[in-house]
Amino acid sequence: MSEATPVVLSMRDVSKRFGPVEALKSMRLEVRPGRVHTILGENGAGKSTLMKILVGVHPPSGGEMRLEGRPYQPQSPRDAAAQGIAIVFQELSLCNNLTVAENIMAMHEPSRLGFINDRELRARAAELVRDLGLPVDVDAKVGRLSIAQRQLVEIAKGLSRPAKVLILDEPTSSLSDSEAEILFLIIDRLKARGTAILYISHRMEEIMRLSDDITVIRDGAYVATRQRDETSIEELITLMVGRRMDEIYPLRLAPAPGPEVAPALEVQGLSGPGFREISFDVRPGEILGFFGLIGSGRSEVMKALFGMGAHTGQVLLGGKPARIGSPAEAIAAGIGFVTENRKEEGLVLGAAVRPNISMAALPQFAGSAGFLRFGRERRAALDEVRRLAIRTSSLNTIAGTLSGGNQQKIVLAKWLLTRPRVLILDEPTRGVDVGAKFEIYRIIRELAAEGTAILLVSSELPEVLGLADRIAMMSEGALKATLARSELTPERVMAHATGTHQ
Amino acid sequence: MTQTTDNTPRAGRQQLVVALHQYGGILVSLVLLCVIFTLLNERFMTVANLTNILQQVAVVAIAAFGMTWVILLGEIDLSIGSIIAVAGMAGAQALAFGVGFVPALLFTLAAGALMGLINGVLTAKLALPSFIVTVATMGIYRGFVSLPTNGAPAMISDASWTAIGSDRLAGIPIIIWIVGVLFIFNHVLLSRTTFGRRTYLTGGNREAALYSGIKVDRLKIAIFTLSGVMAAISGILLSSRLYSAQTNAGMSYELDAIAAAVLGGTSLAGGVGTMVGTLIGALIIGVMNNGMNMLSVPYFYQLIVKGLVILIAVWLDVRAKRRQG
Amino acid sequence: MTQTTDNTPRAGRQQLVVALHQYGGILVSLVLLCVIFTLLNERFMTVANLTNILQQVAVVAIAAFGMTWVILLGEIDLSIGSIIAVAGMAGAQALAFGVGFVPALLFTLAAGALMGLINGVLTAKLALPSFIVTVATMGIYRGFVSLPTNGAPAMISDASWTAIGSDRLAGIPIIIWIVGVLFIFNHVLLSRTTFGRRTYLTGGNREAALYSGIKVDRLKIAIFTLSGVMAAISGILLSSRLYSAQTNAGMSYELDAIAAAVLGGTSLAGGVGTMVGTLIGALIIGVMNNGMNMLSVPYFYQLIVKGLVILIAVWLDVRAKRRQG
Amino acid sequence: DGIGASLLTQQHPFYIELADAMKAEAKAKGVALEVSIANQDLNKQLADVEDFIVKGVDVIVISPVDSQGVAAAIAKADAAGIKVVTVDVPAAEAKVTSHIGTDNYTGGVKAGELMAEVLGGKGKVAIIDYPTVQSVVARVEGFKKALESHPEIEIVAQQTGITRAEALAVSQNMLQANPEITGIFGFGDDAALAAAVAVKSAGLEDQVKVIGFDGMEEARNAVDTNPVMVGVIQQFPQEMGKTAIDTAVDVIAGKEVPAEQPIVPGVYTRK
Ligand SMILES: Nc1ncnc2c1ncn2[C@@H]1O[C@H](COP(=O)(O)OP(=O)(O)OP(=O)(O)O)[C@@H](O)[C@H]1O
Ligand SMILES: Nc1ncnc2c1ncn2[C@@H]1O[C@H](COP(=O)(O)OP(=O)(O)OP(=O)(O)O)[C@@H](O)[C@H]1O
Ligand SMILES: [Mg+2]
Ligand SMILES: [Mg+2]
Repeated sequence: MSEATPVVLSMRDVSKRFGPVEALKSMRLEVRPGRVHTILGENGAGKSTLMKILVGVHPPSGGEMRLEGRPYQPQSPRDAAAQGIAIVFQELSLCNNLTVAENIMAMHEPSRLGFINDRELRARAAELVRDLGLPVDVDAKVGRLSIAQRQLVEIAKGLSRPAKVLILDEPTSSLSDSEAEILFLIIDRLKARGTAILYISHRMEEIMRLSDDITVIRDGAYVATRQRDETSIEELITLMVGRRMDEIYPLRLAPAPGPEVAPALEVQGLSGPGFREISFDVRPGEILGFFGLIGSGRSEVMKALFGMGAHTGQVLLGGKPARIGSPAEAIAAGIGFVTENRKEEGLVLGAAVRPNISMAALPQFAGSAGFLRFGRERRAALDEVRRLAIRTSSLNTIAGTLSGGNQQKIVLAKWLLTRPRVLILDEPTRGVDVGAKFEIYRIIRELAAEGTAILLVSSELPEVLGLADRIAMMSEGALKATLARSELTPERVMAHATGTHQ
Repeated sequence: MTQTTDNTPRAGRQQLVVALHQYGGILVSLVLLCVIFTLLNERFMTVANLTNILQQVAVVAIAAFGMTWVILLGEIDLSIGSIIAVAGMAGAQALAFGVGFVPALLFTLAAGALMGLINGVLTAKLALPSFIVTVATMGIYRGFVSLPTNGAPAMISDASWTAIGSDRLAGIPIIIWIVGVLFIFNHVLLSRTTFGRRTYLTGGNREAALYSGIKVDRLKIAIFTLSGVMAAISGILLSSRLYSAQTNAGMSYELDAIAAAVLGGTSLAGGVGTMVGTLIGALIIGVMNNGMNMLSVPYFYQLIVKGLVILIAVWLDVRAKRRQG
Repeated sequence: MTQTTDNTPRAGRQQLVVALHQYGGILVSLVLLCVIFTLLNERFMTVANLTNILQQVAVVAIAAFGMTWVILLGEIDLSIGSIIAVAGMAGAQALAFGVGFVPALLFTLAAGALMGLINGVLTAKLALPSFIVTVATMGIYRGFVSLPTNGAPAMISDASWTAIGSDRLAGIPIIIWIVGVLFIFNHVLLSRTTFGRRTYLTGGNREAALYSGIKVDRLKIAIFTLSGVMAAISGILLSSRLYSAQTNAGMSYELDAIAAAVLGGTSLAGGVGTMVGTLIGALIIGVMNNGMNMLSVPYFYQLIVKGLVILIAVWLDVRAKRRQG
Repeated sequence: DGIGASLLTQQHPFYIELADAMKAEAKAKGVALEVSIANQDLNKQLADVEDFIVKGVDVIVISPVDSQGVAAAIAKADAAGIKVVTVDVPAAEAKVTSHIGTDNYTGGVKAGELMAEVLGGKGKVAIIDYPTVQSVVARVEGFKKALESHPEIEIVAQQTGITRAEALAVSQNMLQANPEITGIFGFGDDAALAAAVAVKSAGLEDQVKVIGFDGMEEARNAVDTNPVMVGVIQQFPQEMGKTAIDTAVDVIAGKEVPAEQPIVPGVYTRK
């Protein structure tokens, strides 16, 4: 341990209850300047709760916190910021109705007597964005940015004020590798300046690369703190899930279908807003990966396939031309779509787990005269909860109170119930912990083995490499190449994605 | 961490507990009001008066059932007061035309459905906020109601029509039968069918519902149409009770209907609410109006008390729900 | 992917283009209405009549400024019609009591602020939906207004008070000066200050605003208070124009105010809207009322036309915005 | 040019008959008439009058939304040099060229006397009122005044029932609270007709007598056919409308007109 460096922020015996839920118990932590301290834990372990306590969103139920040796009791995020603790939240907290600049400078707008100096505001925001090297226009309305761009704006907002401690709660979950690189450069600069960084991520490679110290928590309780140099991914995973995990990417259960198998889905010359002339096919039991940088148009293509966007071109399902003008038609044609933004497009956060799981497959549970068959629905939902190991106290729990990873599994469960022939997965493991990730990969494998054709959109290169039989490379709305398994190496894939391949 | 449990189908007693949890706050208000009025006036707690209250509350309650659907979807329908008036006038005109009772009834319901449909289509297909659509149609329908008679009321002398509002069936006023049947209809439709489920889901998150294959536009149109039909039934009852169609009938009833739904725990953000709650909410409003009349509370004080009771009841309810976490 | 560009401050012509983009849809409606009325009646486009329209629109426009703030926050204030009435009565009573013009004015403004404050505190501190809070206070305030005179109107004979509504300053009616000043005040406060920015932030994403350290509750209370003050000013103008405080003054003006704001592009979901838009929206309503009177359109047809124009104008506006992407 | 008329409402038979009579008389006299409806909103009435002034009518006929508040509209017309004639409700604070209207107070007294007569000088009476309308307040005052000389008649309830639906609920509730009520006075036809329905549904037809005010066709028919409706104070909107237009025409012609032209209400009972 680097006892030499002083502790800037510490907490001892901190606990937090939400009604009956004990989100944190006897948590402890010591954060040092100039070091990246990662908090590692499964979904729902209490990481975000911990961070929210640190910035005054929630008051702790017990325990004490110290900042530079003095007792620290933040009353609000603003109070925390004033004391030098800044945060980039896990759930995006931007105002879609305002511009990037206005969001970044929110609550510390340059002003005199309450009058905002707009020119100054834009200049400062633009300078910050340029300084950080972020590819966003400060005058753009946030509502029109892609998720990844919003994540970058969120980071810029967190960095817009000098901080002693910067908290980053899963900042890379919506970023692809090249954007993540931008963030890592920023982190290195901050470290050099002596800023302490509290970091949360589920990506093990990234954690091992970035961290100095790693604290593992499980079920809201402190487990251990390790220095990066003294530990290994295997040890960390064992500490985190309480058992050993040797393999992250499960092996194929059945061999990939050969070219003799007729495609389940064929797309020919699909064009629409944000993409053009996309042609590919996918066979039953095959996993076709889609890789590209953020904004390369993958999500737009998938939405179009699902009937959620204007498009031209031909789509063949099982060899027959299909006209898909709405999600209802897409579902009827056997397509499922795990969308990338679970909060907005995936879940009804205010509804319970059961209706969320059954919502895409409702016709299955309709009896005569439209009456719901509750027993059937409950059994089906329960099966999915068990199969995906979703951590929820009951089927009647409100979906919005579950941790991010478990919410993601519910979205997956919802689509599994429709028994799709073609399943589109758009960033299916965003924000999911390694254990859950493994389970999701295992399910993807199972589905493939059962003959489902799978389109896997992911910005995580290891994920695509680990799962896909072939990879379609997208860049600026065009399909650059489709590589077969034998051609897949990280270097070749990145070269195609960034357009440096000739 | 907690284990996934599967609740077994709820037994009778357990259901009571659930109901108390869900409606505790609002039931307290209703019971309290009844107790106060009973203490202050011995004639309040009589069968005659309770029948009275139910009859008086019928018009608003039925409109509130329709409003509950609309609010569950996260929308609002301010035109129902005008639809109530148009329905009465449509019935009166059809009867005056001599088409007979049943055709007049069907014509009136069709008129209600059409007006609701227009609201729904404008909201869904033009993607306009329902608040503004129904503010506009509120004026338009109110204008239409006055065209046949140039603003004057239209007398209704058809015996079957007026019987709805004044006769009894098996000792119970027909109007109460109608409220009962419509309550059960709406309650079952909402809580037991896929249509109801779709309404909750769409109200909870429109985008997610759309991605899950729910035809959101169609659902919206269906629900505004349903609301129009409920308002038309309200209008039939009202005109039947008054033996005439008034051109200013139902004015500002939309606010009473909304108040009933919200008192009953329906969230204006959509996705949360029940018909049971709305019925209780409507009863609170009815009991309050009746009780204060019985006590000869002057009109202006009635306005004040009514506002205060709504505030307190909603507050009690919100607080009770928050306690349960 | 878009590049980081640093736009130079926008020049005058560019601003015009921006304004046309932003208000194109609604301006088209306003201009169209004016053209139609001018063609149909040669007296419409006269200075006298335009002054007339501005005076008539003043009461609703000022209330709509306040309403715009509330809606921007994602809330609603249905009580402003009642506040308008209470303000007039408060002024009349204070004047009758002999306190003099300026104290009566201050008393009236304070009464408006208090009523808005109550709305704000109930909404923010009890965490109740503002729709239901202000439906309740709408009734409560309407009840209060009748207490001093038992429902009768109160005459106002104070010369300064009545001068507000009828005299001119530098050739322009005082009432128009007041609308102008209040428009500039609200516009600048909304678009140039941190207070306005906080309103946009909170209306856009309440959670995010909270996380950014905005004291959302306090802001909400401040804005409802502001809305109450605007309504009180409306009430002063109205009572001054009428030489009296009517107990049923301002009835359903809240709907006109909301319609003005929404016509002007304010989103009922919060976070989007401007004072310029609201002013244009109020003008549309005023021009429509005046124009139809000038053409002697019968009352019921006026209701229908007004509803249709609101629908068409909002639709044009929404469509224009969608075109721009 | 011509006459501009601003009427209180268009949702009440009395005002519809008034408007119809005015239109018919204007047609007969060959004078232009424009009618606007204030919809019980004084501000709208003021705006309507302002619009008349801009249009340049010769004379304005107003049935005021409120007797005091109408002063502003009259002042505006005055300032523009346009003469004003009021119908139905008088203007309290402003001088007008002529007023044509029912004497509501006297009508109320007549209603009270009729009530005392049908009750045989003793009983319990309820009133349905509309306290924000001055003409109604005058009726109720007159009604109470007449009953003062009958000490054995007691007023046991007075409630507000503005629309027919409200009046029905209010009557039911008053009858529920005071089953010994023997007479109900409704401030208008709507209130009285609603009270009659309530009496019937409470099964008190033999006990309760209802008296109304306005005397439009529906109420007169009810008096003829329904024993519960014992009488109605009758106003004469046709005569009022005709007189108003005649007066306005005289004003345009520059003739002298009487400042007060009272239309005495009648008492309509079963023949
Ligand atoms: N506001 C809340 N009300 C009730 N329970 C909550 C609330 N916030 C969090 N929880 C619960 O607290 C626990 C910890 O949640 P938290 O969001 O801190 O997990 P996490 O470690 O950040 O998970 P993830 O990796 O999925 O983001 C979970 O069981 C969650 O359901
Ligand atoms: N309506 C629109 N107007 C302008 N640009 C749009 C619109 N919709 C999408 N875009 C842009 O099109 C690009 C493609 O976005 P898309 O979400 O499909 O990319 P992606 O490859 O899936 O990346 P991500 O990782 O962000 O999901 C993005 O830059 C997005 O901002
Ligand atoms: Mg988290
Ligand atoms: Mg994407």
